[in-house]
Amino acid sequence: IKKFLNRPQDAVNETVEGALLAHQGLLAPITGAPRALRAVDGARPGKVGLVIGGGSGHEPGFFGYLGRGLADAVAIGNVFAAPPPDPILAATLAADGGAGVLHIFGNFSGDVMNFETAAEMATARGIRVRTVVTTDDIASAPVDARAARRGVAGNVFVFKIAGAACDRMLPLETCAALALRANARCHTMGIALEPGASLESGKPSFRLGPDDMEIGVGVHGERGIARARLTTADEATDLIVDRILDEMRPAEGDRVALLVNSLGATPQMELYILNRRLRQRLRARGVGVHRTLIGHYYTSLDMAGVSITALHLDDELTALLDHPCSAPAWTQGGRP
Amino acid sequence: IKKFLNRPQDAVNETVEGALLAHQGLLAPITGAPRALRAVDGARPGKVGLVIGGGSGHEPGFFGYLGRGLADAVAIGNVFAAPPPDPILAATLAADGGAGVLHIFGNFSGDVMNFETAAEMATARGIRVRTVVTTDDIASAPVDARAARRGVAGNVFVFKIAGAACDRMLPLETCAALALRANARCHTMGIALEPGASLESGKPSFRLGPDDMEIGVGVHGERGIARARLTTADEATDLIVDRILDEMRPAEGDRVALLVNSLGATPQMELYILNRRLRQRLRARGVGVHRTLIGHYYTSLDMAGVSITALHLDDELTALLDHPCSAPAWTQGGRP
Amino acid sequence: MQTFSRHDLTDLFRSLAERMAAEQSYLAELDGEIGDADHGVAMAGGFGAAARALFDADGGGQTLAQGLSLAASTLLNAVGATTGPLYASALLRAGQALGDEDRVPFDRLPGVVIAMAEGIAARGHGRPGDKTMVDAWSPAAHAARAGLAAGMAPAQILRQAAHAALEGAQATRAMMAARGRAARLGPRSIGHLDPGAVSAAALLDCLASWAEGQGRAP
Amino acid sequence: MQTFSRHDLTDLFRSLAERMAAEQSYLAELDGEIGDADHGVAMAGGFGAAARALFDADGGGQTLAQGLSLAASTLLNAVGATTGPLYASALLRAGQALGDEDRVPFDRLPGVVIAMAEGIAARGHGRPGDKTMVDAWSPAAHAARAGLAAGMAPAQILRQAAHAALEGAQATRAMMAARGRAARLGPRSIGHLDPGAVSAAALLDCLASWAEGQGRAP
Ligand SMILES: Nc1ncnc2c1ncn2[C@@H]1O[C@H](COP(=O)(O)OP(=O)(O)O)[C@@H](O)[C@H]1O
Ligand SMILES: Nc1ncnc2c1ncn2[C@@H]1O[C@H](COP(=O)(O)OP(=O)(O)O)[C@@H](O)[C@H]1O
Ligand SMILES: [Mg+2]
Ligand SMILES: [Mg+2]
Ligand SMILES: [Mg+2]
Ligand SMILES: [Mg+2]
Repeated sequence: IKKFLNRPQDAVNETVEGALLAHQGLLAPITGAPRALRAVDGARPGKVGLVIGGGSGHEPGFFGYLGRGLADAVAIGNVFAAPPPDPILAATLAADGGAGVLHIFGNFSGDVMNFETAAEMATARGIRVRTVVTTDDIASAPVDARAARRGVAGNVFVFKIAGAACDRMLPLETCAALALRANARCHTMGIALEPGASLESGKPSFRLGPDDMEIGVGVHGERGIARARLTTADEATDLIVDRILDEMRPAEGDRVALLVNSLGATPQMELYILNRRLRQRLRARGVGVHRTLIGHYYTSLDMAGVSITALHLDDELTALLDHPCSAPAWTQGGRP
Repeated sequence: IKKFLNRPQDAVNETVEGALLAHQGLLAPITGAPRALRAVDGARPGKVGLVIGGGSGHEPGFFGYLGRGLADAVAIGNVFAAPPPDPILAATLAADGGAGVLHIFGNFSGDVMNFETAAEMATARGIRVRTVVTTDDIASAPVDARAARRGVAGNVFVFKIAGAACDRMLPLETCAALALRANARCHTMGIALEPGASLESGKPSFRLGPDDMEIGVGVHGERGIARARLTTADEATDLIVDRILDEMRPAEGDRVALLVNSLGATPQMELYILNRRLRQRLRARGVGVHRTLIGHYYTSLDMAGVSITALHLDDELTALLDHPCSAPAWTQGGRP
Repeated sequence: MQTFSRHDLTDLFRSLAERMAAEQSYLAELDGEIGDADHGVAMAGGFGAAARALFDADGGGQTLAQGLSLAASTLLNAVGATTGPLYASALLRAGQALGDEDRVPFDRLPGVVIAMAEGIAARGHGRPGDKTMVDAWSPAAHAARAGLAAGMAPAQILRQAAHAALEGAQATRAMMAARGRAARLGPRSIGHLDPGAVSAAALLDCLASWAEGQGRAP
Repeated sequence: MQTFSRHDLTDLFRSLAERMAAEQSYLAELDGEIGDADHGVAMAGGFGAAARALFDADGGGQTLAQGLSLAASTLLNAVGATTGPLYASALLRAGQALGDEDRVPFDRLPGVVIAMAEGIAARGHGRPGDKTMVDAWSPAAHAARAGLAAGMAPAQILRQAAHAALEGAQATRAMMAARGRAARLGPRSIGHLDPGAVSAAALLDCLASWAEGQGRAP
């Protein structure tokens, strides 16, 4: 599989350099920490700082979610590898406004360990850190083992809710509680048509037959929970929606926010086709849709595939979702 | 090549349906014209109407550029096929605020003929129509045959300039002149690593060897002007930048706006890597960058590849570029 | 004497639509080489829609001109693209040539080929040698004029026209495109058949066969 | 009596780094099956960076504990991921085991294996049977303890540990993952080797060979 690359081992640093140049007014470097960035309009005195991060390969995740109303700093790992504690600490210091710092990241053993160490280091410097680990991927463990699940595209909504709470100058415990609530009400599932390819070898992370698709994939080229025969767009949507509705158990009249997300190579035309069916199904269940994000929000290199996330809204989450934000990957002025 | 599709012949209508649902607050249907959409915050009395359009397969083009500060209505064709006159006429009527309507579209024989007919029909109904045909693809004909060139991703900038001019209530002739100027100062070139695949056959539109890339491709899966051996990201960028600078001939201190655009399957990580080199080259030439769009703005189904557009700014174009806009694919609050 | 009726028009379009459906993937392949691979969909979709519209309106008392005008607007709205306006113009001219009657003598059919070729040239400003469908339609029209002048039988004239179109289409392989999408490829367009010329030759072949079949019918 | 010096540490890490580079694509493949295909990059990158750091600091008067602490932090910062913290903990424990001296008797080396296994288990809370690198490190530590109790020669103990690690790694094929990325696959993880256990066995094999080579050296 062909890619626009120089030396594979330089890809992450070059991506960060390119991102700083592309988003000059929004992103800034952190001195001494080449793998951490801060929002230009980020930390301010009295505001809880929001630090996000994880491996590379999810662009525009994570740096795309830095900015006013979203996160204040990011730590950036190698491709599909959690960042080490040092950049996380640097991001934490950059995000600190004296009111404590909230760490949010997906539930992967590497991220948990590295953020844990960084939080200890920050605490030793007198910064209060609270941590929210996202677990929105409903395919990655049964509902009774929710804490074991992966955190995937639902991150985008959890970041948004937390970023809005921070921007409203709410206290650390409240920001963390809101992020936790958003995570608990966030349900994501993905389907891949083709795995992405490694930067080093150019080879796909696993093999799929020409008539196969992989259900319940994560965002690191991991396999999913089952392989199935390629279906129509409507049937693929149904596979996802059935499981999401099963867990979410919305009441008639409930409202959700949707993220119809390309995992990399799937173009937007197909996302719109899936969205059509998604809405038919939700309408049939009496579920309203408050806002839809559709596009490339949280990718897995050049994987061909899609994930659908539904955030089950309540009034407070809705207000935070509608709060303005201004980041490379998400800019909005207010109500949808 | 696998895709999320139902019946291929339904793909465009289903895409439009999905888009209307995803962008409820921004897009609205036009009664009696299923292949035309209008902006919710579009036409208003005394404002010049902006109508854009073309074939499908370029999502988020074209409907992604409807909204306040951008276009007022769009006509949507089949995949890679110009829309017929009827939806163009419907879009024109929907965009009309009594001050005339501006048609902007890429230079393809089908688009020219169908828009021409629609303009005649609109004129017969007493609507003044001016037309600007975009020709930004510098690979598609020599500089002395500029009028023969294709209109590709530079459309996004031309739409933006024209949309801002319309939103500022400038008269039709002025809006058209500004769009013309933007087009004349817009330079795009594309490189493909893999062609996109037809919705009907699932087959690529042409074949590329595993070590080949195609230089100077358009946005309809057309071949380019030359085939070359796959190179590094930096060398690929140079191939494009050399030609753009050659034509643009910027003076030291000149400023540009950039669009680093995925043609479909190329993920954003690679766009950032290309952007890094692009900026190195521009810096070396003393060219400043006022604003960068980077992502999936104007695609060619699931083609793996990239296009780079540079809009050579002047003060007036800069001000119009910075004008706020609010559309599915481009939302900004003001200065970058 | 044999006639060509509004009902025959429906039948003819059914044949043309079937032929375009059969050629769809071949035309897509040709258009992939030097264009955007959609010419098969455009021709099959356009003639298919026109045939259905004619069928639905059959028995509604339409004249031939009205039928062809319906076919033109249906094809145009189903297809858009380059093909839509060009064949819409062609069919409108054909309707003018056949006029406000619901049936005409069979020997008016060669005039349809001439009218269509004129419509296409007028709408697209194309000339022979541009490597477009004009390279099939123009020799076909030439053959039709010659056949009429020589007083040949209609079906025979249409067959000559089809032959001429096929030769014209094959000659596009050596040409460098000067119009349409392929023109952007410059010299790289040489060595490939023009899809529009190939589909035109197929339409004319189908028309000739249809006319021959009518001749044999009781 | 033979010793293990700070300079030997540099030499050992050069060997480990070379071995991980040689295994990189195999480990990537294994990790592709049940993980995210980056374990090869992580191990080769991490040990490569640690080896370079040790080489650069060589001759600077570091103790073994300081050297291993440098290796730990370098590996951690080069890699992050799961491997980074686990091997950083392992190397810090190894440093504590060897202490603030710049050379120790050679027979202290088996203790390093035990210390590393403890560091990994403490950091990752993993247990044998989870289908992780613990399934290689834990039997290796067990073998090292047994060898020490039996009073075997250091190089021989390290070889036994390497054998135990290899068997442990091979046993992961039959296991269902309970920790790490592969745990999300549930039963689908059965039938595949755990990449972390395989790389651990390779590290231990490399350590044993390095020690054997030292034994043979004059
Ligand atoms: N100006 C023109 N006059 C006549 N025929 C043309 C002209 N431009 C293009 N064509 C024909 O149109 C064909 C392509 O049709 P089609 O693929 O349906 O449209 P598009 O090029 O818009 O995708 C070409 O092969 C050529 O024969
Ligand atoms: N909690 C844990 N304790 C010990 N080893 C673990 C643990 N979690 C994962 N591993 C090991 O880590 C290996 C994967 O490492 P690597 O691919 O570098 O990290 P990641 O899974 O973050 O991509 C697994 O094969 C497994 O052996
Ligand atoms: Mg990883
Ligand atoms: Mg076309
Ligand atoms: Mg075509
Ligand atoms: Mg891994």
